[in-house]
Amino acid sequence: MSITDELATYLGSANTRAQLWAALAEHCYLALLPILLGVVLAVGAGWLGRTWPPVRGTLAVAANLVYTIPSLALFVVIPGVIGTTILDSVNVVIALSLYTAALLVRPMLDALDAVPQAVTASATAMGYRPARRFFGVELPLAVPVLAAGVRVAAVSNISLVSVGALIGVGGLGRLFTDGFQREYYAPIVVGVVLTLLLALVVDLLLVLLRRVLTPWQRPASPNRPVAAGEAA
Amino acid sequence: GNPLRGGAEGGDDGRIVIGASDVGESLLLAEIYAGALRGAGADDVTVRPPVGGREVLVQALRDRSLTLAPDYSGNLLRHFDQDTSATTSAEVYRELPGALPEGLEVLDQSPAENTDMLVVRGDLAAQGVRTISDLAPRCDRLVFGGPGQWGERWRAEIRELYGCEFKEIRTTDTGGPVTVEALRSGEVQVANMFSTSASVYSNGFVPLDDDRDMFPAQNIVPLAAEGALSARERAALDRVSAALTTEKLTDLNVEFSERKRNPADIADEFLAQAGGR
Amino acid sequence: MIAETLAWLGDPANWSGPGGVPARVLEHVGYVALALAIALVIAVPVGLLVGHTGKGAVLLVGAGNIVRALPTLGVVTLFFLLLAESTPAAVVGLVVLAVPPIMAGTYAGVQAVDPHVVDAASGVGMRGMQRLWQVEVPIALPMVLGGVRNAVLQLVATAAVAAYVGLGGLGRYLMDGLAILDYAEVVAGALFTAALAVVLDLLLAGLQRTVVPRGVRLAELATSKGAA
Amino acid sequence: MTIEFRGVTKRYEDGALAVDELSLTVPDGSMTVFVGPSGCGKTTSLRMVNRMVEPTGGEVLLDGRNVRDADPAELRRGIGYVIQHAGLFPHRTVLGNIATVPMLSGWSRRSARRRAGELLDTVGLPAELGSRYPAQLSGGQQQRVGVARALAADPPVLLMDEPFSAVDPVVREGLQDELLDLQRRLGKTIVFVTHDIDEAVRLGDRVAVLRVGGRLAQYGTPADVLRHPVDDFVAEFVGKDRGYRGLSFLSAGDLEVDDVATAAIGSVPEDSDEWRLAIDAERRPRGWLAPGSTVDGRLAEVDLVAGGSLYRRGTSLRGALDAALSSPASLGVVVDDDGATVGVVTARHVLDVIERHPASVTATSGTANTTATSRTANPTATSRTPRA
Amino acid sequence: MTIEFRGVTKRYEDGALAVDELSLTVPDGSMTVFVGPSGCGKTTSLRMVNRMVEPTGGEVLLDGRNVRDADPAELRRGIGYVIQHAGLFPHRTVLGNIATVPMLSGWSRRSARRRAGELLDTVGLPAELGSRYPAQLSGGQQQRVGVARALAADPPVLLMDEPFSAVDPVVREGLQDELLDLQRRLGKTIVFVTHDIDEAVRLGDRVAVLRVGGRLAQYGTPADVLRHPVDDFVAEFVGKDRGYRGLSFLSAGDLEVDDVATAAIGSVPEDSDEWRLAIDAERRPRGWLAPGSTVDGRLAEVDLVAGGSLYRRGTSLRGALDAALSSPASLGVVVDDDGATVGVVTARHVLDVIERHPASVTATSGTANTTATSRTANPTATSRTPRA
Ligand SMILES: Nc1ncnc2c1ncn2[C@@H]1O[C@H](COP(=O)(O)OP(=O)(O)OP(=O)(O)O)[C@@H](O)[C@H]1O
Ligand SMILES: Nc1ncnc2c1ncn2[C@@H]1O[C@H](COP(=O)(O)OP(=O)(O)OP(=O)(O)O)[C@@H](O)[C@H]1O
Ligand SMILES: [Mg+2]
Ligand SMILES: [Mg+2]
Repeated sequence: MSITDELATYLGSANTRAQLWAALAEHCYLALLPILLGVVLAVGAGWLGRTWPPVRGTLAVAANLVYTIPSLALFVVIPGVIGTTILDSVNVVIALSLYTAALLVRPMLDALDAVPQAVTASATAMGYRPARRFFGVELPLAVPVLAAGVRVAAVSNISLVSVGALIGVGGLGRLFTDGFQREYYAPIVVGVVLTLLLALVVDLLLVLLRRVLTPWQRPASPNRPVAAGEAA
Repeated sequence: GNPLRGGAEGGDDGRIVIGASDVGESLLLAEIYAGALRGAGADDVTVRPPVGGREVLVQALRDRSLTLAPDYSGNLLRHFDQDTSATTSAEVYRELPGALPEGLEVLDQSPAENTDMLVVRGDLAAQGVRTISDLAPRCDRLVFGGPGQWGERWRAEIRELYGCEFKEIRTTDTGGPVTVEALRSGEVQVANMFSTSASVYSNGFVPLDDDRDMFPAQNIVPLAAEGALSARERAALDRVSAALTTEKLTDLNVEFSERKRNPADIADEFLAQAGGR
Repeated sequence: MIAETLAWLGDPANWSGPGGVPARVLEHVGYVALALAIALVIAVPVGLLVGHTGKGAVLLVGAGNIVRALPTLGVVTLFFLLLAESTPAAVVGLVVLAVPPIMAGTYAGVQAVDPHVVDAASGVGMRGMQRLWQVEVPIALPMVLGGVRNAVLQLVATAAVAAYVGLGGLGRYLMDGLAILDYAEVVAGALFTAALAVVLDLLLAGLQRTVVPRGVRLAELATSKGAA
Repeated sequence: MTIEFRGVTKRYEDGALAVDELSLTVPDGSMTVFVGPSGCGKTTSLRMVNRMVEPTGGEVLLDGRNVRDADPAELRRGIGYVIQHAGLFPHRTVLGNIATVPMLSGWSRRSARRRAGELLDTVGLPAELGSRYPAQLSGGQQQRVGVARALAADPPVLLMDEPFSAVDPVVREGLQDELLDLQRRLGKTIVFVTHDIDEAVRLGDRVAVLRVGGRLAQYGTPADVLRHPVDDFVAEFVGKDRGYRGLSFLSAGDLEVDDVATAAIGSVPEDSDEWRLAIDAERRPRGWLAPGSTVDGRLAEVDLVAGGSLYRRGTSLRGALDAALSSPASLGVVVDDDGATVGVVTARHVLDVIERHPASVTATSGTANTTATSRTANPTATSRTPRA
Repeated sequence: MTIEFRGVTKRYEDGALAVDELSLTVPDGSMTVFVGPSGCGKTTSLRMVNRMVEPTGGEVLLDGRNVRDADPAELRRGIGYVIQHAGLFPHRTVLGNIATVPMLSGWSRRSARRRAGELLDTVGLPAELGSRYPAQLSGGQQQRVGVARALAADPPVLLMDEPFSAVDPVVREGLQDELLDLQRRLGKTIVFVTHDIDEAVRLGDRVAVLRVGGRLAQYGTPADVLRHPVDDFVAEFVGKDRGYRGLSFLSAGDLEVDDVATAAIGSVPEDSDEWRLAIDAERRPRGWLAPGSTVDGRLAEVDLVAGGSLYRRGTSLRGALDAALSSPASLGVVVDDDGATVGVVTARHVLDVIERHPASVTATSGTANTTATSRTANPTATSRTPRA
């Protein structure tokens, strides 16, 4: 049977299609909520690192350590640590939030450091108190760099969620385990394609979001180009 | 909260979550149960993708993340009672309720059986190995492939009963593609597979006769969180169990793993035939 | 859980034989090393070329992102079915994982070389390849190695999926422990994986120290001090 | 508002002595410029006024009140601060930038932006720039926005740290003119930091020359510093053209203006053996007609030799001397405020005036105290540096 | 080696016209400085010499040979190139940097490094800096290494693009002196780019003033450009002190040096009602003793008024005039090369000399061609800009 026939047969079943939608929805939830939480965590870490520089080293090391723990292990160990049930999708959400935060802490700190001294100094001189300065000036200016990090994190998350299928919470990942069990290409191919599409769409949305959040980086007038601060 | 999770999972709110183990047909059985329950009027039934082995399912049923899961009577009994000597269907099913811990119950068992079996490749069978007893003298030269927990469950048993001590017990998977691949390539010479598994025959593997009854009877039996199902739902499940025979299950398995059909579709067809809805 | 884990760690049965920790660690390192080697061969030349010529950067970033989005589990299972062999399947999945960070690091490193320096290199009469090898590569090394370290971290953490297709490595503890809910085994597996990642990262950091030209380090130090 | 440094010392944690016992007073409504080589503590001194840096010794007083007793954020909202590269918020529009301090001080968004609009005008920027982002402005425009932002809450004190050093010389001169004009109109008390002695001399009512190690070398009027540097360090620092530059502070007074032979563009001039100044219909100088040169028909621009710099009547002797020196006829053209020719001056006339000027040197004994030939009131300063 | 631009035009891909029909010749062994506002095409012009930029029209000739016919890399190895910020290789030591071109040209490592060592000395750096990395050098030192690197293969031509713009004014002046000295010793053909007219005038045998749009406004000697700007753009660009600055190019010739009353430090001077110059044992001037001032005992530094700038005998009239103007006694102190007092000059004497100077204006009709009062040979240049 050719792969196209196989795909046609596979997608021909209404039950299959319904399962696909459910898996996709779950995948979105599992991948995207952690991005939000991870960003919040990273911003918190950035704030901590700014106000209390001695913790910066610790933060960076902690972030690196989190990143060394295999996702599968984290999925399984989290219930033991925080008392959720083993099949709870919260486990995956927490694990991925931690990864996202770990991925973003460095760029967050770097981005905050890259805010021109002149700008922070003039904010201080104008009578900003530290908290307001952080949220009103430093954080917005860190957005371009942070956004680049978030794009990477989002894409990685979307790919990583699949591993959750090994503990029964994996969104599109279940297509891989299913295909594997039955030596069946169709679900695997569909799973890979849907994951890629999802990543692409989310990436696009993030680019748009970034543009909305950083109007000052858009070349609005023809007379002067705007320095592009985008990392790869 | 989690929009996909709803309230308490598998709780008393009528929501039913059916689990499956990583044995291939488990998912199929779960879909059949799901169809039967829907037919019995349950309107919120979900089937979760397969997760690990029995340990995980039992844990999830006890914490009520799951409501129901298909299981095999013999192994289920051994899981809770290492020292049982029950081997026949009737013995096993009789002992089960007593062995189950608080919070779990089994419904009627089905006549359909899916036992563990040891299989070898055709070439070894051709040398006259037909039973495990035939295998025993050669064990120390053979590599065995099976699920991760196999050694723990059976190593002592097979030594005691048959005097077979494998050269190595390698972890492949639960009668799945890795096992098949390992046996096919000769990486292992003996493997643990399941009697209803279509891939045993499609690959020309030869099951060995368990001539000393090491593997107990393995009737399909729904394992449920205690009190989570209504009488009507239980009745529907009992009807399905009664309608399922070993041949039928083997056929369904072919549909599932050889013809690659959607398990929900297969379940629907089966239930329609069996008049389960 | 801690007590159980300690017990697991204390059990000599877990330290010997084909299922013992040393053997598993070796297997794990093997997958990582193989995947890393292949990824380096693919990613570094591409990153260097794009960084050097400045052409195809958009394509490279786009392709990097797509490759990054490929689910490792999907790739591994797909290749297992295609090749009917576990090791190549697992390695392909890992290579796919390691290529984007190495490629991005290499490209970014070459691309970030001070344009004045690149200009000076052309100005003193270096030809394209001389400029690449004598100037761009040495200066880009910290970022190239940064990409490699990043890749190694991910490889070590993700090589566990090899166990899913029946291979060894530390993932075995995770998969087998998970199947029977043996938390001690899972935690032990996670600990060894993390420790392995940390050790390899430290080794690479050491390598970075020795191969990155002193002048480049000094320059970095100077700018970071300036920024602080 | 008067700013007073009283024995102010700053030693950084790493032991670097950035400012050493600085004492000086910036009188209300005047501009003092801190000048000195890199690292001499100019920025540090400036920042101790708005508590961006805390002194380790001595005190800074604003109208007699120690700044240490004020809440830092409140204090800063009442002090305008302008720095190099303007330090604008790249993520806010021009109006958003200017409105920052009023908003922080609790003004409504509307009134803050109305005020910002007014200030755009004050600093000479067109209103349509208001919605641009800083990256879309030229360097000079950015600096103007920086000044507008600092002025937004109408603070009595302005601190400016090398505000114009990032723009090119021509734009810079324009910005300096505007600052002088602004200062005349608004009468702020300004402390200005630069390392460019020309800028210091041009802008300051008083100039404080600092030496590395954070010690005040001299504090006085620009004329003072140029003409009577207290020691070799200051002399060296103000540069070797200081005699000439110092002429900026000598008024032309009774400078003798001579008549000059002129020839109107478009007329038919007779031959002559003296230099004639070509003028247009508004009597503006256009160039010189050389002695003995012949003109084919009517006098046109092509017949002329380019003229020298022009001297505007009433300005300092520096311009007068340069006009004479740069003129091909050795006659410096004097123009009135409309640019119309008034006459010519010779270098000799200029020297006459210089010589008639009262010798301004009063410090005949070797004290390092600054002299009192100030443009404004006598500055209060203690320079503790002995003669080198 | 002579460099000739023949109708060279560069239009970038985006349509920007960076250089427009540039024609000029840089004679062998001389230094030409390109000067002009930002964006006027200086860098572009320079880079067309070593083919870092390819012209879109016209040709660049080196000793009559079109550079287009040379292999770019070979060509560049034969042309020293120094850029702003030095562009040093951060991963190589100072010696490694300097040895780059010899190594590329196939010298042995040993001889390349020996040569690098010599060059360290040539540019006035101590040998021990050789093993440092660029990040460990000051800005001025980096610039010197940049120059050394460009000199390494002993190229006949040097291109220098704002090489000193990143260092502070004092260091910069030192680097300029060294460059002049180097040029005297090595006799390279140098094209130098700057946007600082002072630097241009100081360094160049010839100055090419470019205007935005890449057109040559004037090409001539510094004296020419300062004293006879061809149009308002050049006049404006060279600044308003051009009359005074132009004195740099008038030699003192027969400047009359007067005697002056002196008083030795340590002696017991009598009272006097004239200014007396205080001198030390080596006759070096130390300051002035004001008329009528009384000295308690022996004359000491504390009794003196600080002196003005000093005029070194034989240098241009600029220094002489400034010395007179800056002196509290209105007497400019003249010193010899050892710094010993020779006498004094008055501003009037200086004016006398200026007036006796032959009127150097030869272009009496309004041609825009540059005049011929060059320090060296008549530069070949075509400025196509009409009088403004
Ligand atoms: N935060 C700091 N910690 C330690 N030392 C400092 C700090 N800020 C400045 N210094 C040191 O104090 C001295 C004076 O610095 P300051 O910035 O006030 O000089 P400046 O006159 O403004 O110099 P520039 O003209 O370069 O701006 C310098 O030696 C500098 O290195
Ligand atoms: N690679 C390029 N592509 C397009 N336009 C360019 C390029 N390089 C320079 N230009 C344009 O050509 C003109 C001349 O540039 P060039 O760098 O030669 O000026 P410059 O005189 O050296 O200026 P500066 O003093 O700022 O260094 C400018 O308008 C510039 O924007
Ligand atoms: Mg400063
Ligand atoms: Mg340039």
